[in-house]
Amino acid sequence: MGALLVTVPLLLALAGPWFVPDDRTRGGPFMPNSWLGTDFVGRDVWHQVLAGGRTVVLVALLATLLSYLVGVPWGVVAAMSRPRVVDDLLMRPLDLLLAVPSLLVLILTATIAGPGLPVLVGVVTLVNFPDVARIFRGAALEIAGRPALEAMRLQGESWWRTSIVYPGRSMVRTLAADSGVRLTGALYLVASASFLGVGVPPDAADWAVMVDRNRVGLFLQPWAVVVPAVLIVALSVGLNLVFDRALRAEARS
Amino acid sequence: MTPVVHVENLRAVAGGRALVDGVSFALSAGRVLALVGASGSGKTTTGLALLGEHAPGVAVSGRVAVTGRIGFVPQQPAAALNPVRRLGGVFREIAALHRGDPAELVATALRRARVPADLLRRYPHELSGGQQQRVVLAQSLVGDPAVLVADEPTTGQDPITRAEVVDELASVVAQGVALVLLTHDLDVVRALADEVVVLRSGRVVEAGATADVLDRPREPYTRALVAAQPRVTVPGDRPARRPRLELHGVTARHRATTVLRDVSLQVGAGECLAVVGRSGSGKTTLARCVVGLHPTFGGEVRLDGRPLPRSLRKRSRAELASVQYVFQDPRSSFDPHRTVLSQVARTAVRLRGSADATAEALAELAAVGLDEATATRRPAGLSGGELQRAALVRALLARPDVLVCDEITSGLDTLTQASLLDLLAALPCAVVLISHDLAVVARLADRVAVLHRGDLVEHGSAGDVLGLPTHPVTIGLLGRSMEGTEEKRT
Amino acid sequence: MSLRRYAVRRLAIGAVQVLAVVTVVFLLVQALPGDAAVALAGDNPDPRRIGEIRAAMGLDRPALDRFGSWLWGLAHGDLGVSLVSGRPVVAFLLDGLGPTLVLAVLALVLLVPLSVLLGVVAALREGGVVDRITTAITVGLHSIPEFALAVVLIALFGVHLRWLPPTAVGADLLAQPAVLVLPLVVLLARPVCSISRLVRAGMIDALASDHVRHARRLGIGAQRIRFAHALPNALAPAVQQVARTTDWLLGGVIVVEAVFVVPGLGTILVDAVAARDLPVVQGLAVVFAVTTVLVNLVADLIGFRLAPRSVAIA
Amino acid sequence: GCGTTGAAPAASAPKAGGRLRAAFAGGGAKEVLDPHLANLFVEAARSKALFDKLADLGPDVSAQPRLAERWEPDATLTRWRITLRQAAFHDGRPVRAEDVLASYARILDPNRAFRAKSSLALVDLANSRAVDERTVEFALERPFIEFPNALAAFGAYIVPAGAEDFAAPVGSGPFRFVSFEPGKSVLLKKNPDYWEGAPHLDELEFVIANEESARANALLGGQVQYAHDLTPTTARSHTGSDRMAIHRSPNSAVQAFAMKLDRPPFDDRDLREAMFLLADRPQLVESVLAGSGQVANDLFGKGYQYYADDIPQRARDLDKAKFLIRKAGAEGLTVKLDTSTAAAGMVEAATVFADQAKGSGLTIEVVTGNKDSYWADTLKNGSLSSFRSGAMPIETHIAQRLLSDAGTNVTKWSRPEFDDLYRRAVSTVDGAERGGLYAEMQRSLHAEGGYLMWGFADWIVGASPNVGGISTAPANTLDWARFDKVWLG
Ligand SMILES: Nc1ncnc2c1ncn2[C@@H]1O[C@H](COP(=O)(O)OP(=O)(O)OP(=O)(O)O)[C@@H](O)[C@H]1O
Ligand SMILES: Nc1ncnc2c1ncn2[C@@H]1O[C@H](COP(=O)(O)OP(=O)(O)OP(=O)(O)O)[C@@H](O)[C@H]1O
Ligand SMILES: [Mg+2]
Ligand SMILES: [Mg+2]
Ligand code: NI
Repeated sequence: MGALLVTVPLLLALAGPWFVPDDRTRGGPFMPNSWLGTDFVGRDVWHQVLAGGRTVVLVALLATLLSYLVGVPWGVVAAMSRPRVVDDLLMRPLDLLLAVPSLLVLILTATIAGPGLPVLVGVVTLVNFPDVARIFRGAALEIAGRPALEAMRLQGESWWRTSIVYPGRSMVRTLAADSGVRLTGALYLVASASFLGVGVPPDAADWAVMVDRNRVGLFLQPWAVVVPAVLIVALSVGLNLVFDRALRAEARS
Repeated sequence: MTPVVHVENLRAVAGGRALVDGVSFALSAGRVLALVGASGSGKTTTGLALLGEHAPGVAVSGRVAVTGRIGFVPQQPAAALNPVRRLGGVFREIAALHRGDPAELVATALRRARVPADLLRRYPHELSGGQQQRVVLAQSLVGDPAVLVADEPTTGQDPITRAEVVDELASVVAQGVALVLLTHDLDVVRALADEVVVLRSGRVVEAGATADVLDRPREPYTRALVAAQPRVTVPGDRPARRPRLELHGVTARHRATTVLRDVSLQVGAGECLAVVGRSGSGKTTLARCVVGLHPTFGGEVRLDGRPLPRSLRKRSRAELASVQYVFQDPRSSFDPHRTVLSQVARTAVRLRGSADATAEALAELAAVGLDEATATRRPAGLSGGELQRAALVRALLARPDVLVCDEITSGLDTLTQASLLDLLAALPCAVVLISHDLAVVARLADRVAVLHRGDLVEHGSAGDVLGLPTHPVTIGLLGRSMEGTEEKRT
Repeated sequence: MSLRRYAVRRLAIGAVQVLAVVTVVFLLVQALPGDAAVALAGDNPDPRRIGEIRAAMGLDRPALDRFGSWLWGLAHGDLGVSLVSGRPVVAFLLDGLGPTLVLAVLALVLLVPLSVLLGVVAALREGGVVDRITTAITVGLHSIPEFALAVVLIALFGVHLRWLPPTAVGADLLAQPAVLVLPLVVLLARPVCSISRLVRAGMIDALASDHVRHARRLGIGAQRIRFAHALPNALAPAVQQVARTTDWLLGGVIVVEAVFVVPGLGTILVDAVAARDLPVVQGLAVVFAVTTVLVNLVADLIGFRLAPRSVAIA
Repeated sequence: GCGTTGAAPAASAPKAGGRLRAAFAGGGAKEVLDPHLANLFVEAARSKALFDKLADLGPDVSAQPRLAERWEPDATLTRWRITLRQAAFHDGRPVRAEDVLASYARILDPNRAFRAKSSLALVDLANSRAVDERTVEFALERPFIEFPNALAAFGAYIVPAGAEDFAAPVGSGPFRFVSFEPGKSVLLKKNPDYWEGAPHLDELEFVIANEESARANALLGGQVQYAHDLTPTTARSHTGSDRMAIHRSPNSAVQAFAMKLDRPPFDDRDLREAMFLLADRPQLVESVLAGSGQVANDLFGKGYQYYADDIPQRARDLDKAKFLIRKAGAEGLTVKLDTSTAAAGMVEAATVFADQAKGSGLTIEVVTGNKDSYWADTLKNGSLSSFRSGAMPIETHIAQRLLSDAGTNVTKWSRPEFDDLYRRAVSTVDGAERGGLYAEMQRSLHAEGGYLMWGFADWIVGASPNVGGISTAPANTLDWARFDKVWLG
């Protein structure tokens, strides 16, 4: 079930752009004259759906990935560092970032940097990574105190094994439990950014943007909203179900 | 007297393996039955069956009849107390389930378990291990149970606490409660039990009156169990040797509280120093200072006259190899995701650059009775005793000059314990042995150090300290241990 | 009392944090393209006029100078006046605080019991149909942005069925509570998900714990076990999430405010950023930072109550 | 024609009484009641309800007398005598010549930056005077036949002399002030003594709803009776609905692209013409304006006074455009088109146009900029940008945007001979002759100007079907948002 929910949107997102014809025609907005009708500027909704998944998935995935790439080492280094000053130096500024409402961060940074996918990825990462760092710092603190790690250090184990392999393996569960929700959150942020008019060009071919921009035509031509929205929800629910299952399987082994 | 507990042909099966196989016994009010046997022999499974419970995946059959209410004191009392609730609230809740004035019921239960009433305002974490045990006991006593099942009530307790627990249980029994005692501690059995059932791999090996079974065992297994039990004997003096490990004025704290104050000690090459003391007296902290896991201590630790860096990170490979440590809790000191063998062998690889570490590790594991099939499993597939031995091999593969062993015999049955002690006795290196069990200390130690609330209160040759104890704590520890060996007088 | 000392220390750190946030926000707003004069001139950007507006607003003074005098005012409890309209910033904050507080308080009052209930029910039926359906619905809702949910709800209940007012335009929120129903539903959709999932996970762990098993053996009834023994343990992780949600609710929920026309702090923030009205943005930053510090402090104090052991560790 | 479409016809006979709630987009921090500071539509509508100007723009966007009963220039066109109508402020004081002079003096205060300042800049206040209670004589710095346009300028309202505090404004308009909650609502009640006759409505409340969907929903839910500025899509969704009548005001806003003439590549006349020929205007109108508008002919002010109707409509001619691009040596060139969401439809138009340019040899790359500083940015930077403008007299459009020294000359159109034509036109008394001059100016703009004006957007207002008297004059003119003429049926 979960796998199916993930596969359809993912396939559409990844392969879709190859099936978009080059000479796309334009008609009036919200016309029901083709399969899924037209959107708010008269483009074929089906073509937009094909073209618009890659950015959503890419932005959400990249931003989530980047949040982890920055946040996990950040938190782990803070937790494992011997001079506790390092911990403070790393974590205090993040508290600060958490104290500025994410909305303000989103509006300000996106306004300063202007729209564009890299900006959006950056902003979503910026909003997410302090939280990631905090969670993984907590996890790493617990791991750092484990006798198993102390035993490895007594064995003279390499830095690689004590600081990367073992903590990494031990944090897989935390990571899996966190990533489903975080990815969903990233998808949501991308969509909200469009509503606030930051981060994405207002007529980008992007499922999240489509939901926002086509909502005015909900009564005339619902597919322009419904199809991308359903795809996003299917992707989120599917991913979470898959992660849930993986977690249960991991717990059993 | 009609029995209040009647068990007939109890079987527990999990995954096609019988955990408990045809166990039968009966018990009347005011009497004590002890189930003894090695770790994994089915004691807890039987105890749970009395409560009508079983672990997930275990199928229980047979007849279990209990007249009246049954109370249970689980193996780890700390885990049985809700960390979020104050004690008083829970007591009131339990009392409300029974007839009678709740305040009266609680007061009675507390008195019977010797819990001071002013503890009721505390949270569980604000109690010592012994107090936690008594609180759990008191909870079970609210509303007068007919039967009490106590699972390993003395494991990991120091002799004084252990004696207190025994006293409490004895007084409860004196009030007419039938007690089922699940333990591997034969001293406790002698002190409390009227009858003994010896289990081995889920089967009853031997059963009968305590005096009969323990003093005149019929079966070889029982005989071995009893014979393997060490006694506290005052050892003769051995000459002091050149000091190898020296501690000078070691002072350590956990955050604001000082847990070790100005401790100075020496251990000679090939000597065994035993560190004893009540629970929480700072023994583990002392060990961690020595091995470099508690780098913030004050004072100095020297090896062969040269100061050792405080922190593990600053120690060279040779220094790491020369001081090794066996953790108090073996299970948590292994990575659950890798096989035991691969983890054990790493010591030889990292600290001695051994080319054929795996073969070396296999050989040493075999020497302590762990075959290859066992060693290539992950830690979850090994029993506590097996893991304890694997942890010892892991440390020994470094060929240390000083080996620090923290409580490595608690939770083991006497047979397994005996084989481990033999191994330790044969070691060429200096050993720092932390133990609650003075019988073990007496068997191995050349010198004894007694800690009390972070202070070194007594330090000398084993003969002097155990033979002529001067500090009240030592006398207390020793007295209780001696007492424990005396048979129950009824 | 160590908890009190802890709270005082946290408040002191909090004050430093507020200052830092304000400085960061000042720098960020300074880095935005255009200034209040440009924003005000709009589609009539005659450079001469922009220059005049700039002079009238005092924007020709150096940035450091303006920030300094603003800080000086803050130290005296004066948040300054809006560049554009000349109204005191405090008046803006008070205008926006009312609707924001009404929404936030009502949302929280509903959120906690609702998500606890959902989490507990799902945990009690772990792996069952009820559990899986709740998971699918909650995760689905979690990924739908508020505006999409709002569009559907308004179209259905506000416009088509006419059961509820579609917006709160011009309404007095407390006098006409009906206008709050749809905004609250939309506001709650996402947090209910995240918190109920945390409660569910905590509850599953707690129900499997030794102390719950022990409590059962002592004969304590099933309901008491669930709510008095397991639940307090399950709540500890959820409290942090509730704190973050509170923070979010108090920080202005722009989307809901915009779609339902509830002019709260979020609307003021967006307008002030668009107008580059620095004193108003700064005033809002102060309010947001202070609420964050306080909310987190309260959450930690509640957390200590729910996990008393952590006091000993901290 | 009538722009009103809807199933239920608006109540035909005017009826007195009732409170009308009108939803407008607001501006938060920017909102004020000071009519001279007004900037937003909602502020303009409120100012109109509370105050009067001397003149305002009629349906053809030419100045019509309001508080001024009539105006007469002298022969030099530098002295204008204005006779005031018999009117009174809400507090009963009559509107006097001093009030007019004081209002203009306030607007022209060198230390302030009111919007009407540039329009009134040519008034020589020192030499202007009040002839009597109801007659003002204005001295101008140069001859100016279109002076009434200045009197009708955005924000040139007459306030009582000495008025500075507008917390409870007093004006001469059809409604009196009751209460104001910034960012939320303004409540007004009718002024029974209004000089043009009392309004039908008893009360008028302006409420703020920034989201277009919120305004539409509030109207559908019966929470407001008038929703300002709706999208064509909303209009289409509810055409024929019994809950919403749609009122369209044609020619309310022009949609365009602005090319800068002072820098490459659009300093080349051929390339500008190629751009004119590339645009597929009907498609732009259909896709971007959803058909709610008309095709434009690169000229401002269709249907307004002086509009050059006789210039033939341009149509797309890809081949000729390609040829001109090659001729200009611009083949393979990529041009950045700056746009932003500062105005509705600009970004969409930019992408549609970029699509239309595909295959022409010229590549158009759409760059979306910051919306809050967009107009100031595009005034200086870039070479091609999106442009949009509301209604104003053609003369004003020229004066503000096309003279060499104009303040907002986006296209950098700078021609001494054009400036000359303008100067001649505004000092020509004869109407036909003046018309000829305006036609000449428009011909040159059409041929080689920098504005590619592709469409005129309808202004769309929604109202309850029972609201009568809504006019369809272009936005920003006198009859737009005329709530004193509206009634609840
Ligand atoms: N859920 C289970 N599934 C399969 N085997 C189990 C399960 N629970 C316990 N066992 C096995 O049952 C056997 C008996 O376990 P039990 O806990 O009764 O031993 P015990 O005598 O109490 O040992 P100890 O002294 O270590 O507490 C052990 O070999 C154990 O590995
Ligand atoms: N991480 C810690 N943080 C705070 N206090 C600690 C910590 N570890 C131990 N302590 C405290 O330090 C004291 C000494 O602890 P230690 O573990 O050395 O005792 P021990 O003698 O080994 O006891 P046991 O016999 O129970 O193992 C105890 O009071 C204990 O509560
Ligand atoms: Mg057991
Ligand atoms: Mg210890
Ligand atoms: Ni008409």
